[in-house]
Amino acid sequence: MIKFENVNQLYGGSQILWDLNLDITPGSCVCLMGRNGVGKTTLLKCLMGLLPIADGTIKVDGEEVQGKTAEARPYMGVGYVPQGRDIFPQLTVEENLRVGLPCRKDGSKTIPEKIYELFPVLHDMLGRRGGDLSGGQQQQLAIGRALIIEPKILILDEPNEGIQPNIVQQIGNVITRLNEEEGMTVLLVEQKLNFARKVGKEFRLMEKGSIVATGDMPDLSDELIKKYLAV
Amino acid sequence: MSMNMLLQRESLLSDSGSRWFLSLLAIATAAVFIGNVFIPEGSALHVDTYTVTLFGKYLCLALLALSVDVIWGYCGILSLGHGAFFALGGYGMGMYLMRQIGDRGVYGNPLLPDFMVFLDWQELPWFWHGFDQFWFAMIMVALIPGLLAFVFGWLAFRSRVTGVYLSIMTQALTYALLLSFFRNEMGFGGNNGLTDFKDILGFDLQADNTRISLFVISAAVLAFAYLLSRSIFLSKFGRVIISIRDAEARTRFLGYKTENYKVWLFVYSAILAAIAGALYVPQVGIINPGEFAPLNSIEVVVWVAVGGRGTLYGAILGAILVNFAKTRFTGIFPEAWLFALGGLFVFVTIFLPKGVVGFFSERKNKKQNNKAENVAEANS
Amino acid sequence: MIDVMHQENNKKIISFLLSLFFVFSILFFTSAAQSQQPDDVSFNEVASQLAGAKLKQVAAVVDQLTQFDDEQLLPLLKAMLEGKLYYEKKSKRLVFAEILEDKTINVDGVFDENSIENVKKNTLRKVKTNNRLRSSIRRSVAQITLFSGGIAVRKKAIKSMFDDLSKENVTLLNKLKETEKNKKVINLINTAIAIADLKSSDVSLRVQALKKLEGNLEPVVRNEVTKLLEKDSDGNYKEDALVVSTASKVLQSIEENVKFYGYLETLFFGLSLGSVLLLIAAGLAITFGVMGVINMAHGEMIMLGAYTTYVIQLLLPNNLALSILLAIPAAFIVSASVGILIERGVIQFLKGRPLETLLATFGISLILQQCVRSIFSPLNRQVASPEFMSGALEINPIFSITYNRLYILIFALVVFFLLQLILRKTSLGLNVRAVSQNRDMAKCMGIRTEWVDAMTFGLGSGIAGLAGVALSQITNVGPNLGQAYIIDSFMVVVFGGVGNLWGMLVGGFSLGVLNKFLEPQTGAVLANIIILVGIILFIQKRPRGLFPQKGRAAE
Amino acid sequence: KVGVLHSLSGTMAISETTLKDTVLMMIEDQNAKGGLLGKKLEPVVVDPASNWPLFAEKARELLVKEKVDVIFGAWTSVSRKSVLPVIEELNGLMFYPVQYEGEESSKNIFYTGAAPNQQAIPAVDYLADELEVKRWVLAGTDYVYPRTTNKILEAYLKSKGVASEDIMINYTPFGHSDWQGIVSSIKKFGGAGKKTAVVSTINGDANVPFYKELGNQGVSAEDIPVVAFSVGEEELSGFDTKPLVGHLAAWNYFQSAESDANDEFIEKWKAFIKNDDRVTNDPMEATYIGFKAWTKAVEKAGSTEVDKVRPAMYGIKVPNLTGGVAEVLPNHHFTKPVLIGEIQADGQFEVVSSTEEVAGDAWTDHLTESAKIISDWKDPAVNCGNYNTETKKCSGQNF
Amino acid sequence: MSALDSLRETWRRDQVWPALIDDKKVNVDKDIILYIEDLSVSFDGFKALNNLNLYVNDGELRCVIGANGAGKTTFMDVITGKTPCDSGSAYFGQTINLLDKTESEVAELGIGRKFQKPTIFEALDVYSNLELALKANKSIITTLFSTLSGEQKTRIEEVLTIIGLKDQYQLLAGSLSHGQKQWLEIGMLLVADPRLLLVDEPVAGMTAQETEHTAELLTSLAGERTVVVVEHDMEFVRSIAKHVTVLDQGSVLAEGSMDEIQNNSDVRRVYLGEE
Ligand SMILES: Nc1ncnc2c1ncn2[C@@H]1O[C@H](COP(=O)(O)OP(=O)(O)OP(=O)(O)O)[C@@H](O)[C@H]1O
Ligand SMILES: Nc1ncnc2c1ncn2[C@@H]1O[C@H](COP(=O)(O)OP(=O)(O)OP(=O)(O)O)[C@@H](O)[C@H]1O
Ligand SMILES: [Mg+2]
Ligand SMILES: [Mg+2]
Repeated sequence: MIKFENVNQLYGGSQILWDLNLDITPGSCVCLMGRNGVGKTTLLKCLMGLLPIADGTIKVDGEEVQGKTAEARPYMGVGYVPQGRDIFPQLTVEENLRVGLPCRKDGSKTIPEKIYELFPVLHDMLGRRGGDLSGGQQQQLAIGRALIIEPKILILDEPNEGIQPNIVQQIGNVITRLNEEEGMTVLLVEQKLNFARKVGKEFRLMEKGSIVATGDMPDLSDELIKKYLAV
Repeated sequence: MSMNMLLQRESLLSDSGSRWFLSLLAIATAAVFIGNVFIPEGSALHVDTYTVTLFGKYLCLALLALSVDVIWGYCGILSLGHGAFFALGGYGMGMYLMRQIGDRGVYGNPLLPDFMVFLDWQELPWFWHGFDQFWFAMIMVALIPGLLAFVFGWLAFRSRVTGVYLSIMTQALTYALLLSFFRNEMGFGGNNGLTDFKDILGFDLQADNTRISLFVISAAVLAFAYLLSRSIFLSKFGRVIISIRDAEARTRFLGYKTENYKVWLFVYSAILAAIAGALYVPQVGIINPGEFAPLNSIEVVVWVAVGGRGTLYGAILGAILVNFAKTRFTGIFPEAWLFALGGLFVFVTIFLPKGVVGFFSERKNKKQNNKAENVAEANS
Repeated sequence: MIDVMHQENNKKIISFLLSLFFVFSILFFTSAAQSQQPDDVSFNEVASQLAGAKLKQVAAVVDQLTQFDDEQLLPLLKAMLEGKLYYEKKSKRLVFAEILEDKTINVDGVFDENSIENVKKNTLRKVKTNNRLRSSIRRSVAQITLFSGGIAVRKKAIKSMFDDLSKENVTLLNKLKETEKNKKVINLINTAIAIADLKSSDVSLRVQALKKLEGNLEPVVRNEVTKLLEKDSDGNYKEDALVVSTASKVLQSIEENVKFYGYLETLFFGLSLGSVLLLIAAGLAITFGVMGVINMAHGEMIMLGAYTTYVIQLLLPNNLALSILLAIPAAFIVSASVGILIERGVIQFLKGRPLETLLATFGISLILQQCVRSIFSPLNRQVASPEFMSGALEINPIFSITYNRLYILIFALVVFFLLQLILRKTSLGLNVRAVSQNRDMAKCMGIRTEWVDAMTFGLGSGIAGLAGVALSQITNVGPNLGQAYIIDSFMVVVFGGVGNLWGMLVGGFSLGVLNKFLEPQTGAVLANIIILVGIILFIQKRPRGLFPQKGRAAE
Repeated sequence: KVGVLHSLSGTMAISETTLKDTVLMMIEDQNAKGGLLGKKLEPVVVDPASNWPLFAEKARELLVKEKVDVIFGAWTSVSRKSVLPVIEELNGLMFYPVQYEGEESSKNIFYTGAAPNQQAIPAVDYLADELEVKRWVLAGTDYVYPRTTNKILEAYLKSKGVASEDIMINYTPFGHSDWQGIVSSIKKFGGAGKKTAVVSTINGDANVPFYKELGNQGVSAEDIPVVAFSVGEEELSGFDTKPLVGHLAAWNYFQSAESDANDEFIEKWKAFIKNDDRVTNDPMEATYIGFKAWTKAVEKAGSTEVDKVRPAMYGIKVPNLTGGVAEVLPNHHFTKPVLIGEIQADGQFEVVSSTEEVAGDAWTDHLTESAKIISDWKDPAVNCGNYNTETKKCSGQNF
Repeated sequence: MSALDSLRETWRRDQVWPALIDDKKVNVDKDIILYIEDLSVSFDGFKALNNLNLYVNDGELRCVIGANGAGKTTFMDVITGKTPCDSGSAYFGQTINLLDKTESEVAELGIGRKFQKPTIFEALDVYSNLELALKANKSIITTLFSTLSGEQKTRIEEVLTIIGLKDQYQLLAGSLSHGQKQWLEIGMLLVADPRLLLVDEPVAGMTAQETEHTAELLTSLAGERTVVVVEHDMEFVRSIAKHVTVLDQGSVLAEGSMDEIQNNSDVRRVYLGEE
């Protein structure tokens, strides 16, 4: 579904991704982990076309995407929940959701009820500006917004940052449900082991801009954790 | 890891840009001075008074650009009305020069300037008193614009007017002043402004010696203002200013009264602009409300951008470059100079986002990087 | 010294008396002559004296002519009014000539029916008229057409008689009244008769007339009534006490009305100024307010719209109304395309550097100005107003609304609401706002940001073009047009609150109205200054304008 | 070498470009006739860009760098005031072609446009005598020329017995575009039963909206005529003049003037500018007169040196374009006829009144201070631009 | 009040001169450093804080938890002078009214704050960021002529070590990763040496180990200083908290020890869920 081959990326002079290889199969739920600053967000941004890569190829659904603009991604079925949420602050909650509607395959003009079922808060706050919501509410909105486009692949960058525990659970449940019931491929960047263990089916560990360990979640040993995640 | 982290900090003349700029300024000033005073007319190296005055004008405008860079480049306050302070400074000087005319005016009135006589003013308005004294006029040159900047800044920054709102307000300020000074009732000569100056401190303004002196003084003031500004920005004060530019709210939470910082920087900058204006007037021989025109102020910002903001010498370079180009273009192809000027602005903003200075320093960095890489490769 | 003054005064009095006598005698003779035609000279003979006559002679000839009851009189006078009466230099023959748009001349003989061929312009000379002559001719024409013309003509004719309510004229009016059906005309006649009655010797008639004139807003009425209240040198009223008391009551009622309509008028002026501000700011509210581009070339977009109007009018010289209507879409398209070009060519490279856009667009504005100067010359261009936009809608004699302002007001509102509709209800509107708030995220939601940028900038510029069409109707079309409005438009946007269209609406109108209410007190210059200072102070109170963007995100 | 100092960009370009072209045309014409003193004239055109300090700078450039013999230039009073010290310092020679407020007579400048007594006062006389105007609106843009002119007119009208309440004075900012309120108040002022006229010193761009508003509010020339001092053919070419027919202007020249010299001039102009629609106007005639006078003086002096040309100027007579003769006076002004014209539907003026040549007066007699001052650069007893007849001295300026 | 009255007023011996009260010193006689009483804030009619009452003891480490949107950040905003409140009072110690102070005055009083979203000075290097945050006289003149004393330098280096940015001290703060920025901001709090720390979600985006590290740090700070922590990471809260306050819909829902809270059914319903 998603394939990185020898991807390198630089910010100005400093290289962030080093010959990165990543392969995610359809229907899987992959959890990407690593210390702060190893380049997880950078990797996702490259995938979304928000950052140019120096060389290598990125494929989504077997198609190379480097040549395509960022705005083509959602049409290919990639939904993105960025780190820090990036809500449109002056748009109302409803407008935030509606923005993604044209990307839907079915061409529907209304926001599907499913979103409100998943996140009832959003329904209560439809008329409020996105920027006024509290952090947790914004996070829910961000996920809801990504789901609007009916993605085949859902990419979440630390979705639980600053979310109250019961919502974290809910989000976990939602991800699991989407993955299991609808067969949505999920790529999740997460720091919290508990959550990663609960939700993820597979894991990838990252260090210094490349993937250093791959495996199924149960195989994530304390040793690995100590080596790659501990400070 | 030791205590010498701080040793890395810049000092007043540590960067090459400053050294370059100051030496260039010194050399140019000396060259012009020698060329004008010691090299006889007719020699190819002679610098005529026309050129001296022209350069003197450029230096004043450079000082104005510097004052804009001080607040825009370092504090992020885009003032589209700095021409107002410049012009006020100019008027201060103009009033002094006007009073110096004394009874040599057309109507021979010892007290009243000509424009008041023929519009039937009976006595000198109160705000004209004292301007016959040079020291008083010079104090006013700094005081009035400084005060205006203080009041404006105090009002604006205290109520947290920021960004484009502030820019537009500065524009409104200078526009309002423009309209006011256009009014004849204001007592500043209306549209015609102040002109016909005779002498300054007893020296004949038309005399070559006076002109070259004014030029040298302008250069000296510019250099001094540059060094002063630079030392300000090298201090902790400068870092506070930069942090205000980037995250004002955060700076406030650290306990800095950001509005005070901004006000004082604004006042400082306004006074620089005013001094520029005061030096400008005796060299060009006229001050009129046209100097308040908002477009002029915008142009100053453009100079700064062309030169490269946030470096001080960039602003100066930009001012001189653009004005020089303007003089050239209007001479060579008057009909097309707006095309050229407009094109220049577009070009610079797109291709030289950090201005001319930024372009060169980037090139230099690249070279150094290449060198470093070469060294590294050779080592490995 | 005093002596001289005396003499001066005496002179004046004498000359006044003389002229009074002169006027009376003319009145007497003209009216007397109306019935009895001089038969010693023919109309044609007199008329032909017009050829080559000096101004003073022309006046005398015209005087003579009006005493004829000739059917050629009216066309002749009308031609003189319209400046179509010429004579051939050599033959001194009178001709009607009309110089057409395409510089050809259309000539007709005055006394012989058949048109004259092959006349060159420089062989013709105009029969001289001037202001004063024209107004007396107009008066004559009015009297001739009193019974024949349409309602408007009759009204005009009656009004022109207000200054000259001799017995004969009053009888004429009375005669007209018998046959007249139109109510307004009858009212006007009544007014005229009442004014005439004010001068009657009968006190009760005067009082009656005064009562009839109560609340009447014709300026003559006010002047006449005021005259009744004149005092002599001892400070006593010249008039009968009853008349004085009625007159002062009547005057008071008139004054009240005048005051009321004065306010109404000022209000309208304010709204109309506001509508201009609204129009010029509307485009900026998009490019600056929504996209965050500090568009210094906005004024030039307005200018382009105005020039488009000019060009369309050149193409359609004979159909002004159509050309204005066509200019609306055309100006939109022209300005929008230039806007899109600017966006694609320059602004797209300046993403996230809003202040740099100021510089680049400033450069562009210089270039555009110079372009226009090179193409159309630096001179102002002439844009004519179509029939439906000239003149005024007269609500009463002291309050009328000029059509061009009225249409512009309506136009501004229509543009505003269309804009509102586009931004609120279409996907473009949503996308624009999304892009301006978070470009990267907008991309990730599948919005074609580049396209949206171009469209938005195009929309803003196009609207500026529309403003240009409107401005071409009230001010000059020249290369400096844009510069004149750029500051105002920024002011309105900022005053209203960046990014808030309603703020712009309220801001524009309130600035306009405020300005117009200040103007009579302070003069135009000071009013402007006061408003500017007012805005500066206002922004201190509300640092983000009248209707600031709200919420945490705005900080 | 002939310097041309007219703005080709900025706000004044509208008016000044035409004058630049006029000078170029005159030079071309002169060169076709074999030049001057056997040499071809060479124009040096600079652009002071409507920026007043730049005028001074460019004047200096012309005199110092280009070493021109004469400068034709400036339009606004400020620009003239700005170059004046430079020209005096460097002893240059400049011809200033626009009507202005007077109160100046520099040794180095010839004023070929009208002084107030050559435009404003005759116009007012015409209105008062011919049209029997009793109430006056003096409307102007707020700057020195209108202020001075209106001051002079006010004094003049009062001396003729007009009461203060019959004079309304109104000033507007440059480029004023919203005239609704002012026109309405003029209308009210004029509705008081006495014949009213507007004397307009409204400048430049503000005229179009002003006249448009007049037309729309139904103020016709027959009700309230407007006589303008700054509206000429050139300005009218930007108007739809149909609603303006009958309004007046006072100038020393109109394109419609009937003389052979004028016909020739117009023809040449149209050919030179390659545009049949271009019009001629008063400042062009002033430029023409100035240029002719200068060439004559140069020929008379046999040199282009300023110190020789200047004395040669006095008394020189050149035919003007309206059929009369313009004489150079010792006060550096010219004699000019005053014409009053009415606007026609085709954008031209029809002369309705004209005077004999009037001598230009540098210092008006209607202001107390300036009434005492005379200017005479020929009379050795005076030999200055501002001789105070009371103190019998020249003031310090204009040595 | 007449002039005489007001004059008389000044003679009263119990009169406390506002100008004479030492604003800089916190009076904690009653052992309570922060009083918040009946505080209400609403935005466009929405009550973000609804009669909030909260007392924080001197030297305590207090955790404030609560659902997203409960008003935790808002309450910090009010204390630090960022958001004006509708009604209620907030006192720092016995005497200092926080509501009439501006942000910088509040900071000068010794209240430091870490934001939910890290905010640092991106155009300055890490070292300067810390330098600016140093506890010092922050008036203009002193800033203009200030140099770092040896003590201050040592302090900055200490902090650099604590926050693990020793090697990056010359880097522009803007180029740090999210987590690093978080640390830098904590570092800025540390050098400022405040009396009361308001910490909004410090461990968001940190790994488990870093979280632990932060927990240690905050615990060590308490005692001498007072720390109020807002956090959603329950593990973290559990590890540091003795006393926890739960907010919901703008007012206090529950207060007590961690265990009490965890067993509170209301809290479980609205906040914790099934853990
Ligand atoms: N705009 C930028 N310019 C230069 N360097 C950058 C920029 N953005 C990020 N970096 C650097 O790239 C590296 C990787 O950053 P990234 O945000 O991808 O980390 P991360 O793995 O997502 O970390 P975290 O868990 O803290 O979110 C960091 O070291 C950071 O300093
Ligand atoms: N400026 C504002 N305008 C409108 N509503 C606001 C504003 N600020 C906050 N709110 C609302 O107030 C409520 C409280 O917000 P607050 O940020 O204090 O929550 P929080 O407890 O910090 O939540 P989180 O844990 O998610 O950060 C939220 O519902 C939010 O939508
Ligand atoms: Mg990240
Ligand atoms: Mg929060």
